[in-house]
Amino acid sequence: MGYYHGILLLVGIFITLTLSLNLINGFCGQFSLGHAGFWGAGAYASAVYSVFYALPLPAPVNMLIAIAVGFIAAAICGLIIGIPCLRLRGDYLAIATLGFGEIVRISIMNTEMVGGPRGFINIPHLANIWWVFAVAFVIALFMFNLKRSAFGRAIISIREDEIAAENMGVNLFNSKLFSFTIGAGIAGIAGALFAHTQQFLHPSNFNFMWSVIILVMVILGGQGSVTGSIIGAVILTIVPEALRYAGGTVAEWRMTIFPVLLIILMMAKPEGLFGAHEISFRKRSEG
Amino acid sequence: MSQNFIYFLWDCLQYFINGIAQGSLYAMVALGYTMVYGIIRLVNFAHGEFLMIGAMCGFYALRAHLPMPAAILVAMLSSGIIAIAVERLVYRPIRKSGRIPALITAIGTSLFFQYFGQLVFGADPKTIPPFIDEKIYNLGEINVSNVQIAIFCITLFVLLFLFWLTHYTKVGKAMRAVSFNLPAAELMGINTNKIISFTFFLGAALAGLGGMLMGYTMSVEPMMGMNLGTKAFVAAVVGGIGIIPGAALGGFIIGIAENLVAGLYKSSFRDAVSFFILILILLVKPSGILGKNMKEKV
Amino acid sequence: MTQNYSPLLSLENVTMKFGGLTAVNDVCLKVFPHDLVAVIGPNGAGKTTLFNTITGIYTPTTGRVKFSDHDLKNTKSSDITALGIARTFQNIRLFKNLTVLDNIKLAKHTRIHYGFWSGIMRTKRFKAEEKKIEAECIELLKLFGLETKKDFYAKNLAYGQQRKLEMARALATEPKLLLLDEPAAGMNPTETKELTELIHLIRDKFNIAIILIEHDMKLVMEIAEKIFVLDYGNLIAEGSAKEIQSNKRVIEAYLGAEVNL
Amino acid sequence: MKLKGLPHKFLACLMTLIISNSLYSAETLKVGVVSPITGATATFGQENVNGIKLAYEKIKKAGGKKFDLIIEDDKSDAIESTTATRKLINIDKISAMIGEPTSSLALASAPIVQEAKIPFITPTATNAKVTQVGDYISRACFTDDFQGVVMAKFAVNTLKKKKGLVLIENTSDYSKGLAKSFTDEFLKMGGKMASTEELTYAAKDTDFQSLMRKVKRANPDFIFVPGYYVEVGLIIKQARALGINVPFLGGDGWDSPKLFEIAGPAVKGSYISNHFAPDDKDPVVQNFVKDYKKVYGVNPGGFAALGYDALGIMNAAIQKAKSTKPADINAVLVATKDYPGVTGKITFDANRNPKKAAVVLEAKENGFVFHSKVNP
Repeated sequence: MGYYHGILLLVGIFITLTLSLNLINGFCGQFSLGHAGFWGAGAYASAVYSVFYALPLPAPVNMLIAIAVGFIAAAICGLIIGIPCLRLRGDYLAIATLGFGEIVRISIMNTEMVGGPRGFINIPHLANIWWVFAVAFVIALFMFNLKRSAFGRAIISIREDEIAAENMGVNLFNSKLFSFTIGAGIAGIAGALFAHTQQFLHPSNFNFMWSVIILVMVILGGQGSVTGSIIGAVILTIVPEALRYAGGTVAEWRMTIFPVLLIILMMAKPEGLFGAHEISFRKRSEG
Repeated sequence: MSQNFIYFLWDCLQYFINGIAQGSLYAMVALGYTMVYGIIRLVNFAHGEFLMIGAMCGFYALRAHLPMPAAILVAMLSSGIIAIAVERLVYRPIRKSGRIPALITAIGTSLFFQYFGQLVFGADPKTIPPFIDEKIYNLGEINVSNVQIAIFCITLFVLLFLFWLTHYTKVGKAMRAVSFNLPAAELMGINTNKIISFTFFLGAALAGLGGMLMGYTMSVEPMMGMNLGTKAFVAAVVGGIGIIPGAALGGFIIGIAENLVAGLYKSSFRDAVSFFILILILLVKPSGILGKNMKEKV
Repeated sequence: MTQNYSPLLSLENVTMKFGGLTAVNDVCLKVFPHDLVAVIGPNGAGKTTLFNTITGIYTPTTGRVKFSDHDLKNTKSSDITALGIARTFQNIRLFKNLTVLDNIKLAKHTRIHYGFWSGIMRTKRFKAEEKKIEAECIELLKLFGLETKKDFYAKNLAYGQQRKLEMARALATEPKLLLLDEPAAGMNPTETKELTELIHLIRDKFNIAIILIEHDMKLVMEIAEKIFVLDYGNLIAEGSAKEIQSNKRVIEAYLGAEVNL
Repeated sequence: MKLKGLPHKFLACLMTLIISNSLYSAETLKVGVVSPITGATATFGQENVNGIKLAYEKIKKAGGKKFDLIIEDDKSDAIESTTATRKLINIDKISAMIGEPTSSLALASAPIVQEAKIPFITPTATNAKVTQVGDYISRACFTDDFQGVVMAKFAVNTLKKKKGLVLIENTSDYSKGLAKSFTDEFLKMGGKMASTEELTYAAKDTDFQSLMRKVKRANPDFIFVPGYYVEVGLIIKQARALGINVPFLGGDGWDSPKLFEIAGPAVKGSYISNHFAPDDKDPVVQNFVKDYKKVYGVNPGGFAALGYDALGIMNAAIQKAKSTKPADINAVLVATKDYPGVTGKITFDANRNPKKAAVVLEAKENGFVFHSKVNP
């Protein structure tokens, strides 16, 4: 696998991941700092399936099963964490989900079956870049259509004003739990694709830092914007790589430049590049 | 009773004591967290990094042959000054943009200092000697060190000091006013920006102090702030965020629980236990043990 | 006024306490279909709290709220909306970053019957239903003179228009009872006059009951068929505009207040 | 979604534009390095890179075939590590690579290098699985298994102690592997374990009192702690404070001056196995130590020495290879014999693991001194 190929692959996986977090954070307005935990849960669960329990079926069928396993495992995690935690708001939910992400990572580190801290090796190469982008495409379509249906509108209204949303007949808890569970599940799908393209999993990829990076992708693109998420994922996968080429000092300091850019973005455009809008050629009167 | 069971009881007692000592340190860091949250409702993710910078500066002060008390002072001042600078340059401009941008900014600041620290101070862990000569007292099966006792006493002293400050001084009363209602405090003629800066300074100085006291068990390295910071935040939330005695209580609870789990079960679950407690407390009483319930006005 | 049919809404000895504070104390009142009533009282009398207990934001400490035949105890706010109570808020709670049209469409939430996958797959049924809803919403916007603003973000509307939009949104939930919390607040006399007509129109066109909280006594006296007066959480008087104007306790309660009865 | 239709080439062009200055510039031979300069394991990575850079300066002065050295940071992160490796291979077109110093990340990037057929040498990844990835993967250090055997022999034959205890860092494969090979050899040689319970701790633990209580009750003759110096320092310090006075034994993870900063004189009387000893009288070692001190101001540790040797071995292969093709370089590399490194005379076995001597160091008041050499 070439370098560009590798990066393009990551772009695809991060598009799916960013969309999944956008459902929770951008659409529903719930703040999650443990998204890498769902990603990791899906990745490890699907890899466990294809390494230890794979059925004697053709590779694409097994990949579909692996994706389903990743989705279900992560969605169950989302449900387990969502039922108690979604009663919390804002900062509290952020910290609770952060804690959950850490618990997932620590559990992986302590599971010998999946390689513990050494990492999970020899995962079969079931997926490729076409899989990754086909899934990203389907998920993006899903998000677009969700946004334009009654369910999507209900979820978005929660972000805008919980009390008014409830007053419109939106069941707050169910809608929140729905977006949290499905968002987690989609992150699990991204995890399954990640596991079966990289063929190697390491607990360090599912730590807090990566949760933050995914969140920043969502925020950069604009919370609630599907096209924004895609652009956010593309930019934030490519820019840190591009900084490698900026030459001596910059390359050395790229990890300090990234947070500075982030802070500047927050100061200049806290709603992200696109806000909740979609990129479109149709004109919209904005009063 | 079998010998093993007696050992078990002794062990529990020992872990409990160790937990109080460790909890004292968490409490010290949590105090800063809680004060800042109380005053501007910001989860200051960079608080752990203030601690790291303070401890680093203290380390270099010691290396320059300053005596320990002077080094502690250096640590507290440098933490405090960095905190004021961060508040001025980063948090203040973002304050009006809403909570999520503020939280992201805080995370960005935290990451910045971590990587900045790795490049400037080097990634290798540095050791700070204990601030007093360590002596260990054996009481039966229990060991208590004078450092542990001293840390506990210092934390108690800090708590009393903060109580006095917030209740009996002008600046402390102003702090309480700002935390109760910022715009109203402003209308009453309180210079809120000054009070916020002061709160950051005070909180960070305590973190710097905590960083220096930690020398007895931990080494100082640029990434230390993240873990410590989140634990202190957890402690603050568990106790009831924004409430000073709550932070201390939370610190002790987390410290004790961690030591019990690490001692009796597996130390690799040490970090998981604090989050577990957090989730548990938030379920039972979202405002924390000492917190008051608040409902949004409709 | 006596009616021999059953009340739409009835509060039976409703008390609402917050810690030591009693915001609503032992209130009984009945509202019948097609009623247009007002709740008045000085600031802090518990009017909004009363609305909040009716719409399920608070559960009354003691007493019962009944709507038609349903006891609203333990009924979620969202389910109460589905039963047919809608409201506006004192401090306008629009979905500011959504368009005017989306604000109204959202209110149709409980009246939508296509399934989740129908929406995702954009089936015929989804399209038909969305089309129907959109037409209804635009119809409603026309009534409030907002149809030209349908693609504006709610936050970009003028204040008076925001109040109107909130009313339109409440109506879109297809309620049997509409609660209006200070609909005329911040409006100029011309707008208030328009509002008066609008409220009458709404009641007759949609055949619903309306309860309003209002400080503008002129408006209240003009349109309310029955007035309930709250003071410190107690219901101190009820009756027609005339009866209330001459009620001693009411005058006492308002004494020193800026309102001229 | 427009991106799906985006042809591969477009992205490639875009990136080429950004990076054109460094691309395809000249046909010089390139050697890539991936190391954690930031992140959780940066402390190893930074020292490792120091050693590599020192070796590079020396090679440049010596003349012969020239090559460029390209160093990439991987933030101690597996994704970054694989991406950086791909970048080196596809963009920089490296002909040889000095790999990740830690085993887990070396395992992440080794398959990529193997697939591209680029000779890869990791300075310090001691886990046995690394070189099993394929015939292009080799290492400069001995494996964990060997160290365990060395220390077991040392305990039984030199120290004459037969009742041991092992403390394992359960979050580290290195620690577990070392503990296992030590225990196997020790029991085979007639040693006994002082406790049937497996005693473990975790990375970043700071308080070992509970563990030390169990140790004290077991009352062993010596304690083997195959861990890293930060935790080990605290363990020794807290053990001594509780009156545990038996010697501690360890592996190369202890090798840092920080150990003495953390534990102070309590370390005295402990023994470790290591790759090299700075006070080894061998002139190769002495020259290296002198040069290193001149540039960095401190004594080199094992990560620096092995980084230095890794590039040295690779350079020797490059110089001897009949062309600059990676396959030719690898052919020479895997046949490395008697390379005079600062970590001993290095000869690769059939699995590209070096056969070389380990040194046993003894801890004095404020540092390790050379004690003896143990040949394989």
